[in-house]
Amino acid sequence: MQEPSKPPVPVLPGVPAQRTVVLGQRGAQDLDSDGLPTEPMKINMGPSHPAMHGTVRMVITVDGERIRDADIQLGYMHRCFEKESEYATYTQIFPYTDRLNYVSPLCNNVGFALAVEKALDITRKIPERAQYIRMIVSELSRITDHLTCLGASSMELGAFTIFLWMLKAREWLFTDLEEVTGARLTHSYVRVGGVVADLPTGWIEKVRDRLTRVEAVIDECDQTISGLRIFRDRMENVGPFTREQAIAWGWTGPALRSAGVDYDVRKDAPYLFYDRMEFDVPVGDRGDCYDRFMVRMIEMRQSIKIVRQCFDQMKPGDVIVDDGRIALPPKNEVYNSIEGMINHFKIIMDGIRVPPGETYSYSEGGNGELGFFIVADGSGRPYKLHCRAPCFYVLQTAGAQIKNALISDIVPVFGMANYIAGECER
Amino acid sequence: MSETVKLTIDGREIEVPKGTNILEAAKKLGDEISHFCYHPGLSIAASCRQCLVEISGNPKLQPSCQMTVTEGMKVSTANERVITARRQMLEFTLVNHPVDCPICDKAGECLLQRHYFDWDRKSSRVDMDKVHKPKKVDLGPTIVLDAERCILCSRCIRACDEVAGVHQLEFVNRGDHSELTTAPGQLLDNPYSVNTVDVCPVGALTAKDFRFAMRAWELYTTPSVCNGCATGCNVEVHHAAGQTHRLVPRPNPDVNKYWMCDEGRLTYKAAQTNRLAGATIDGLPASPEKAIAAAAARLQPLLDSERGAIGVVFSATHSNEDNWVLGRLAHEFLGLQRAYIAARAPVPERADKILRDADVNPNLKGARAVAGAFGQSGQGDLVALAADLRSGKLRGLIVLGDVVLPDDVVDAAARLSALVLVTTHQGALERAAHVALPAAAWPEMHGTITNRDGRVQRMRAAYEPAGKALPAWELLAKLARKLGATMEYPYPRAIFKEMVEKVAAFAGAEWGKEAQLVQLRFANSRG
Amino acid sequence: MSQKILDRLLEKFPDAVLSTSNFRGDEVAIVKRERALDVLRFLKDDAECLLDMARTVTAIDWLGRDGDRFEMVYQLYSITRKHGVRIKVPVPEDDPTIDTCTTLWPGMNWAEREAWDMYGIKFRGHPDLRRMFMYEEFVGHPLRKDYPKEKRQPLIRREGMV
Amino acid sequence: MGLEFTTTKMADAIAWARKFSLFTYPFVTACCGMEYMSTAGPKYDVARFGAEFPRFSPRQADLLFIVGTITEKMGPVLSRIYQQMAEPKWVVAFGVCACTGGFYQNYNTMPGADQVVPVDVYIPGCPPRPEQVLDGLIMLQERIQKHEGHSQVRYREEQALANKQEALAQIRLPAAGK
Repeated sequence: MQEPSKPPVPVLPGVPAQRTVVLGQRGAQDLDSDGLPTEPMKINMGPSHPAMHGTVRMVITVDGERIRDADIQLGYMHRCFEKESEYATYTQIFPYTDRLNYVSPLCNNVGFALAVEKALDITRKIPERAQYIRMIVSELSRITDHLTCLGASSMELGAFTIFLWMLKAREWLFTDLEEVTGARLTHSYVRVGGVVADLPTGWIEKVRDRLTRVEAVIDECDQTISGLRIFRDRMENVGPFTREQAIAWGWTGPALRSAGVDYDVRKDAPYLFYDRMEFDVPVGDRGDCYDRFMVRMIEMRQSIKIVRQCFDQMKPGDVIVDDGRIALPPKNEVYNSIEGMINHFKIIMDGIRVPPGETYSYSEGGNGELGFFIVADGSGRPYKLHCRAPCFYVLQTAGAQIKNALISDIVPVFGMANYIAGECER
Repeated sequence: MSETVKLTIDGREIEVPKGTNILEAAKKLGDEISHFCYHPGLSIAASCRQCLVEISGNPKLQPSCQMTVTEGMKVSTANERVITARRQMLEFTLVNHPVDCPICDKAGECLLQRHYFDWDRKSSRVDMDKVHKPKKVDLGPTIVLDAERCILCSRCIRACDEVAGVHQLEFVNRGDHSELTTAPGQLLDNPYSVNTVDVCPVGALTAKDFRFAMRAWELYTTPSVCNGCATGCNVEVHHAAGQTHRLVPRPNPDVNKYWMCDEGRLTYKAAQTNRLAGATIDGLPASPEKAIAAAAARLQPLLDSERGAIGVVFSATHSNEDNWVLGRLAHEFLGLQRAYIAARAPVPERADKILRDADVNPNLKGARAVAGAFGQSGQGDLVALAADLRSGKLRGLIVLGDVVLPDDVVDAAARLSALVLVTTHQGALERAAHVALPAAAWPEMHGTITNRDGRVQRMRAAYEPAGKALPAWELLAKLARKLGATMEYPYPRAIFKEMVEKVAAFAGAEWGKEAQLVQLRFANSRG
Repeated sequence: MSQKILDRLLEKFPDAVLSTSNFRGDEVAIVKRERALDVLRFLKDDAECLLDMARTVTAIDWLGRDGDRFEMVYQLYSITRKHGVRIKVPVPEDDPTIDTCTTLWPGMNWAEREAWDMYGIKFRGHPDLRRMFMYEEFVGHPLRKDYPKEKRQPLIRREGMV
Repeated sequence: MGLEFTTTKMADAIAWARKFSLFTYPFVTACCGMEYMSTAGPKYDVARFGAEFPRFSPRQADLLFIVGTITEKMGPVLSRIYQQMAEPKWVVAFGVCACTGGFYQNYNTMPGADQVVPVDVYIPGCPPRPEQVLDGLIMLQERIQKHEGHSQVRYREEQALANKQEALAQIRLPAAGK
């Protein structure tokens, strides 16, 4: 079988089509002078360090301004997601998935729901509207993820304005998502078999209008920073990775696409209704930090495109599967009849019984392929639940990327790896 | 049981012994037929009509618990007709059942909940008031009845008749006003009364000890053995947060069938009250390492001068492993000669033909076997120990287990030049001891005990030992190392293997599999 | 979809493959520990399979089950061919060692370190097999089924907080 | 009396000044960091309460915001950072994980940051809404004004002890009979 053909990357305002070395840029080699004899020195960065967003610790060996060796140490944020999951019902695990990649919680919710539904073999039975809603919220969530990632890393590079602008847009989306889910950040909105509740009335129109304003913010930021010389000096040719390296090291998501591989789960193994959507998968050609930045920038626009298509396509209907073993009965039955009470009780206390078997299900999270490997033993909780965290694999190459680079390069490399402690260390 | 019968259940052929009923035969095939009144340990009532199945050639549906299999019988347990019947029976059962699950002790392990969820899941069609009955009937010292929840399966009545052998429960009235009750002025007070709670498929009968104390689904279960007497009933320890909340019998056809006595159910209380939490030197708290060093220092001079005057006390309340390590320490390494076996005095009046035994030590036979393996007759009991203490024959003593002695004997023991105690509980002797080391109680340790029939049964650790306690074998091994002996056991199984090879009485004993810690809500076996 | 991978395996390694199955569209092959590395190398290099990306490597602890206690799970995928397979390798409790697969997929470096940290499975030939998440003072392997969920091993506490 | 009057009033004035010029050190570990961003961000502007200036070195900060889960591995780091801060200092536990461990009760998460450092104000929520955070901040300011911050209390006690010893030293009589 051959690869499905992808449309070319759209050229955007503010982004020069071909990259030229900006005049006046000082190559890193200019900083090494023979006049200053240096000796290797071990420096400990983190686990709580301004240049590290998140709690990663690096023991770097520097020779003058150059990093000769870097040892990245994790575990300061290991919250034992997998152990907790072995002691919780499938429904109780959703809150934990919220806190995996807490910048795009709904992507995790959806990913986990899909995994359990695959194990239950009810993927086909999910109501259409529920699937559309899942796509909408996870795409919105993806936008908040990228806004935070780009905003925070711009701030770390000194562009505080971009941070404030993008945070403003993120606040809008939080407010909208809050109207749907009831929570600003940790939503726990998706359930096995559907979603908790339907979209509130008038929400779609509001969000349509909101999206145009978000788009404006994105354009604004794009035009402000993408061509900015200082910014490009910091990002271009920093931490480059080739296509082969990226694949071998298990990269996925924006990082992998920046290295020129057009692997996107939404295209290559379409789940929900992504096969009905028309959107582009941006790819970079150098795999440096600037490419990763731009890929995310473009992805946000593509996500907005997807959300709009969902709005156009979706029709009224149920939002959760009609199955007494999975969906809770209506509340008045629960409170007034023993039948409803027992039904509710069994689902809540014993959990949704998943037949024995092992399944691996994956979806496109904010950082790339988010996979859940479920070992079910027929009871209401997973016997084992393993989470394939995308940035876990992207981060482990950070050491190699900053080798022989300058200390200042750590910041963009880590910013673009988008290290999310909760997801990476689970 | 030689001759067998062939039949087909849902198209699958199976061969079972003659006289088996269809329900059991189906269970062998792995598909469960829902039932309320049937219990494998009790006689057949066939009153709940929940287990109806279709037998080809038989116009009416038949209760599978009552029908014994016949040659060439064709049974279908889950066709449309059968399931409809099941649903109808369930609907009738639920008509007058109160909406109690949130406050019901059985919730989470309730057969009614389970069968409704597995088979029915239809909403109620009844819109009139339910029939109300007394909610809190005090049936006796151990049991409270909620008559509304009762589904009239009569399991409890049969349990009293057939297990305890006394007829104390009966139904009165008829129709939806039928009620479970005792005879006027009578109480449900037989020594096996709490078994009625186990067999009750719903929350009608609740044990006063467990009532409203803990939610069933939050408990974790660990298979173990009751330490109440020499019978060694197999039990499940139900515990949460390092505390036992109840013991329930674990079916074992050779020992306790499906039952255990009320007294045995309460043995967990003793195991978690008045415990010795930390090591003491001369009554003052100390770190385990210091205490063990002090014990060795106390014993060393005696070992050098008058080895013959040191005695060891094996324990009939500790596991075979603990006794074995003590034996090796005392006889193999220190070459001591005086051995005693501490056992609680028998209680003849509690003995009966059912389960309860006069000997209230869980492991007397095991302790004797171990002592015997080291050439100790094992006849030196507490009386001999008391005599030797009084007469001053003994100068030093290593005691395993919490031993209860008369006051004057304790005073005599206090005058010894070395009294080292490895015990689970506080007590007079513990206060008199020079060094007392805290040992893990039976729900906290892996090990084996030997019951009255010489059956070696496995106990499993349910949770971490209380306070700073350690398994006794570990403490004794550390003490042995302090005294220069080489004794290394990575885990109790190593001791067991060694012991099984050396001790004839334990030949062929099995250690058994490690059990996973499962919360009851996820253990599909119950409810 | 990727049944042909299993077929290739069966014809190439009839002795090494213990069993193959397909559950909910996931193709699984259980492979002998001795030949595991050969099988994986074949799957990576073979022109028809070309499983160039390893998604994740993890272990399962089957405490109390008959047979080997642990099981390594390799989730493989081919970016170019768009198909995947799961390889499972039983690992006994008394000798929990297995050849590292970092020689084939360097990206599995941390994943194997995690498996070592969480399950105590040693990887022969791993570049640096340190604990991934837990601290060096930590005793035991927390994701094993016999490790209590709330058994903490504090490094530091305020006075009066023990 | 007059002296006391002026000193107490002086102390109040200093407390007033302190409570509106808090230099925060955000010890951000987890999800709550997102809400911390929002709190510091344009919509809920924490600058309105005089705590807008995050210092990324504990030595320049006097308010430690423990934002997110504290793990056993992180414990020593946290206590060290606390020790590096200059007196007087205040600690806020931001989010239920920092308060009690929240719904992470397992082998690596610490049941509350107060296992390692003293905490003045607990802000529950998973994560707390920015409004909640601002409320907590105001609470802290009130405590500061009332001299109830843990380091303020500690300082007072030390002073009292020192004065007492001083007094004792003065009334001690010369040893007689020698």
